[in-house]
Amino acid sequence: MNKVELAVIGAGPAGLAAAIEAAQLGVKVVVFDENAQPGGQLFKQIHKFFGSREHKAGTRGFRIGQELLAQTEQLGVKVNLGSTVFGLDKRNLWVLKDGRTEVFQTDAVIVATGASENALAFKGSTLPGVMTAGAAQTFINLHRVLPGKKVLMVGSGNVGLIVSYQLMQAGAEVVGLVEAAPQIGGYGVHAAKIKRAGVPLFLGHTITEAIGEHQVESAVLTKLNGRFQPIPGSEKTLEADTICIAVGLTPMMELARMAGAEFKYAPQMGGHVPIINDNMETSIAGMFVAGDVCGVEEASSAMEEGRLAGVTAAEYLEYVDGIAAADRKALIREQLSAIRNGTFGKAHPRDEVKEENIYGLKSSGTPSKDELDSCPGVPSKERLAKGPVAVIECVQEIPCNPCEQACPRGAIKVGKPITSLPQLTENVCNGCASCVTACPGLAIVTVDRTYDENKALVTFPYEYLPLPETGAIVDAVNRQGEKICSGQVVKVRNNKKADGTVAISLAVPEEYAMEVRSMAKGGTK
Amino acid sequence: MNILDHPILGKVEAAKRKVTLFVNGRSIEAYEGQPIAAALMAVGIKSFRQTARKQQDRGIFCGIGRCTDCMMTVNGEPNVRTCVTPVAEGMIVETQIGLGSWREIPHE
Amino acid sequence: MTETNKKEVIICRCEDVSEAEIKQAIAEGFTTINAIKKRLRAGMGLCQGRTCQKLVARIIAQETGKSMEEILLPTTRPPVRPIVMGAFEGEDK
Amino acid sequence: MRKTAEIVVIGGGVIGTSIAYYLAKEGRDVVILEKGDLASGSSGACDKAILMQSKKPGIHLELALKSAEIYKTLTDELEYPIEYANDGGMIVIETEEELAVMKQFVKKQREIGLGVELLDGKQARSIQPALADHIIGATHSDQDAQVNPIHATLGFATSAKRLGVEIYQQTEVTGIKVVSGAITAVETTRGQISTRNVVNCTGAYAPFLGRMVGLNIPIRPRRGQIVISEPMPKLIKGDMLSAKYIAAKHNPDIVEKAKDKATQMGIGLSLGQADSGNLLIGASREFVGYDKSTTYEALSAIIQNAIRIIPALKNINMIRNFAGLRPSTMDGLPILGGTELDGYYIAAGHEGDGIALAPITGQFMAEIICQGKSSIDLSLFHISRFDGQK
Repeated sequence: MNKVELAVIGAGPAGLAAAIEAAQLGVKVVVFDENAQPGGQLFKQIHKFFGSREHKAGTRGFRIGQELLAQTEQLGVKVNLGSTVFGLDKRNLWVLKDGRTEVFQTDAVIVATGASENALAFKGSTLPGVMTAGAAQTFINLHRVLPGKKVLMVGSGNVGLIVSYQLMQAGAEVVGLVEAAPQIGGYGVHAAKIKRAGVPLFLGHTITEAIGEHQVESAVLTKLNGRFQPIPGSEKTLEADTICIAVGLTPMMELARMAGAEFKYAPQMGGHVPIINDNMETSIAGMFVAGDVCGVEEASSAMEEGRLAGVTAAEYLEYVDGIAAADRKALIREQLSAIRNGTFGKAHPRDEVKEENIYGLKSSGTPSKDELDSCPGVPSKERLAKGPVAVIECVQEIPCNPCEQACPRGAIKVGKPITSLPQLTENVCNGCASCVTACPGLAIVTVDRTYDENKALVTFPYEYLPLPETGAIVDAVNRQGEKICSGQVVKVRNNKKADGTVAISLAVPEEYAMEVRSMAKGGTK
Repeated sequence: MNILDHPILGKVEAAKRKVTLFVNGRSIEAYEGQPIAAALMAVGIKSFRQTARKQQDRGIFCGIGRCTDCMMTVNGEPNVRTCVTPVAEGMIVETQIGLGSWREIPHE
Repeated sequence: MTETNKKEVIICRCEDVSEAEIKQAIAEGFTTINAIKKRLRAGMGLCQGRTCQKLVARIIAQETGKSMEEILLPTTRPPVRPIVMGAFEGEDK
Repeated sequence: MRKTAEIVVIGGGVIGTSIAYYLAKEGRDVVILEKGDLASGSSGACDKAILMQSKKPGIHLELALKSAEIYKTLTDELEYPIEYANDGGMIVIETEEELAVMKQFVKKQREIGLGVELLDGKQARSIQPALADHIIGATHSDQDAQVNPIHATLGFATSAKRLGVEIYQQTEVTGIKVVSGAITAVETTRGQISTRNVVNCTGAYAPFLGRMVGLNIPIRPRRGQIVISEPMPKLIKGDMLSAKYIAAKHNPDIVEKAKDKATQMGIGLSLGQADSGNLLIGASREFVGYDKSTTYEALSAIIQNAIRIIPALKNINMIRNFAGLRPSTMDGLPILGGTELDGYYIAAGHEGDGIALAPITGQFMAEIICQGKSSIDLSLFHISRFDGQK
């Protein structure tokens, strides 16, 4: 029989953060993960995370994974990969490792098993070519294979939006994004990215059929009425060879449940979740949980929950006294609540949709004129007329502030709470474009209306291949992804610090200065 | 299709070793370490098995070894989850029809 | 694959169980996840219901008027993944 | 829910549904009460064998043979696919000691006319090619058969329903009312049903239902853990048991005096393959109260024991396991018939033979309830045999 002081099940963001926190306090930690690579979902996440700069915001998910791993290594945490915990009997782990089963007896255990994707059933939904969005993401970003050329995405939550974008980065065409609700489920800035790439959004629609003999050839979309019932006669067919399903996640709670932890049903958290106190403690002594397994959220909050569970476990194992632990936990809780102030915290059930709140960015993926006019990051006409300046089109409250630190002149302020919209001090900003590549939401451009007699220079972030050559004439596109004019590439800045986010400066006719926000992928439509 | 270059992840290492596997008799190349499912996806093979009850095609669904929809017969062994099983040189991969079949009843 | 099959909505991907079959079973009085599993094998296949369980629960809720909360989960047992039996060899008995 | 019923059958397992079916065939007005789902107790957590060979020669085997006859035509009778097959059964022998015991066993069985033959290792492997080389022999009987226990239960239930039986699931019995020596009603979590007759078919839970009327029913739960494999092409023909299992079943002493854990847990092979392709690999025989959890120790022992006999299993996946509580009596025989309380009947305590004996139990219990006695004398199975015992 093997003995372990603290076992952490799952080497994702929550599990690794928990292991690091506990190990820092002196606990001997062993992490188990069934995958050959650690990091959980982090290694599929190639976009930059939101959050605060201190907490790795603006860093790509897989790099956060690498950092967490390096930390565990430094702290002497043993990470057992390819180790499937297939049973949990109280605090005893049944593990399959290297083709052998073993039992590990533990003093404490943190279950951080994450969540799994929901399925969706419709006619033809079992046809090859229909897969979960996570599967597509795994194949493009981990295995480096494209599942198809023409992809239809079902679901507009963050997963659907992010994977759509990543599919395009990998070289696929996204032929549409379908959402049953009348509004976009995920962050507006993610929607804005795919909108600028010209992806049609089908809000208030559902997929009713996948058609194909042995694999998907096309998909039928149907409009929904106010009661989410399909409207007969509204069907339209889209050509697609791949259909991705991104309709939410369910906590992977089997291990915690079979161990005997008490559960409750919480639809806003994705289903059945273990009942916990605010220290991440379950009903079983010495068993803690963290991350999506106790309610589906985001990687940033999963890491904070992991830290909280790590401290609590260390306290349980008497490595830290109650007072010191309480201080530490208070700090983490503060972080956690800051993150949760955003649109997607556990405090904000996602199923509350109020008709009057659906407008602008949420309803179309494009900020409305009103939203832009009242946005504190958008400079005045007067300032725009004076020369280069940042245009921060951040209109949705997101727990995110890397733009604040990115500005060398201190012209951008987010402050507290971290969900506040960034405020531009327009006379301090000189339009240097440092913020353009720092914004994880790709929501900042700089505009120089004084560039030329009748040309303006628009500098925007760009994350596709191939990159344009300087001097090339390309199709300039607006926020809807429509070609509105031609532009000449003046500058292509591929700064290492920006980690793949390239700043492209395009000279366009002056009258389009406030319309052009990107260029057609590959140069021309 | 393999993604040889990527705006964020960069180019696939040129030195990456390749292996050959046989899919229903056809030989295909794959990168070492790639799951079988990825190798098949790269050459456009999507239908991996036929269900026992209704003879329907199935392929990759969850991609992480959970749903078991992508199972095939590999080296004569049925029910292999191809999305989590890495390729190996000379591997014989076959479409699984229903529960599959033994070449002969395995003895030892 | 026949034309009728194609038009079916499959819920349990492992065992090929359709939405219509599940609705029929519910009408016959099989109104829990476990009962439907026993009657139709939905959720009894290789993945052990990990893909379809929530879909089945939703159909039960819809057909019986119960809330999702009232629909009991079946017992959770190891293994959470298929475990090759040879892995148990060499243990102390 | 109904307000009255002539007969209330408590328990929706294979025994309860069978009795309800045969009672309904006699035109009786029957209600089944089940606290969970149909076949959610031991009937849904057992193997699929209808074995004759494992029964002790005598009235036990006699009942089993009659039951087996009924099974042959039951699919048609119930108009329900119960996955019946007559693929034979085998008891594998690993040691000379076991061989000696099995020779005696076979001799007795043949004397009463059971078609059993003793095979050597080679002959055994020609029937079951997956058998390990060290198997020195096996007994084999063409009379052994298989059925899907869940579908047998659902088949009885469906046919009973067709004949007017009402089935209430998720309905737990909370009390049985007795007024001046006669049953008047059954109380449940969903209300009360007036009735004069109750049939206790609650398996391992029968003592609780006995206590409600002051009856001591000497049945203990014996946990049997079973491993389910992934579905696969045909690997195992019919049923398979190990002689070790038979020894443990008929010689409780072996288990009680054993030093090694596997024997203490009563590990002995029972193996069969369902129509779906899954293998059902058993089993343990443990007295641990009403604990239905599965344990690493037992699963590991069951699997290793099975691999020793069928080496190919080492490359096959376990996808699930479960434990059933076999209703066990001191003499290994079920309790069938009436009781000192007028109108209170018991059909429980079949331990591992519930599936095999379900049809005949249903038929005879219906006879006892409707006519006061069965066509063959079942007094050996009457609860009174335990009178005076602790």
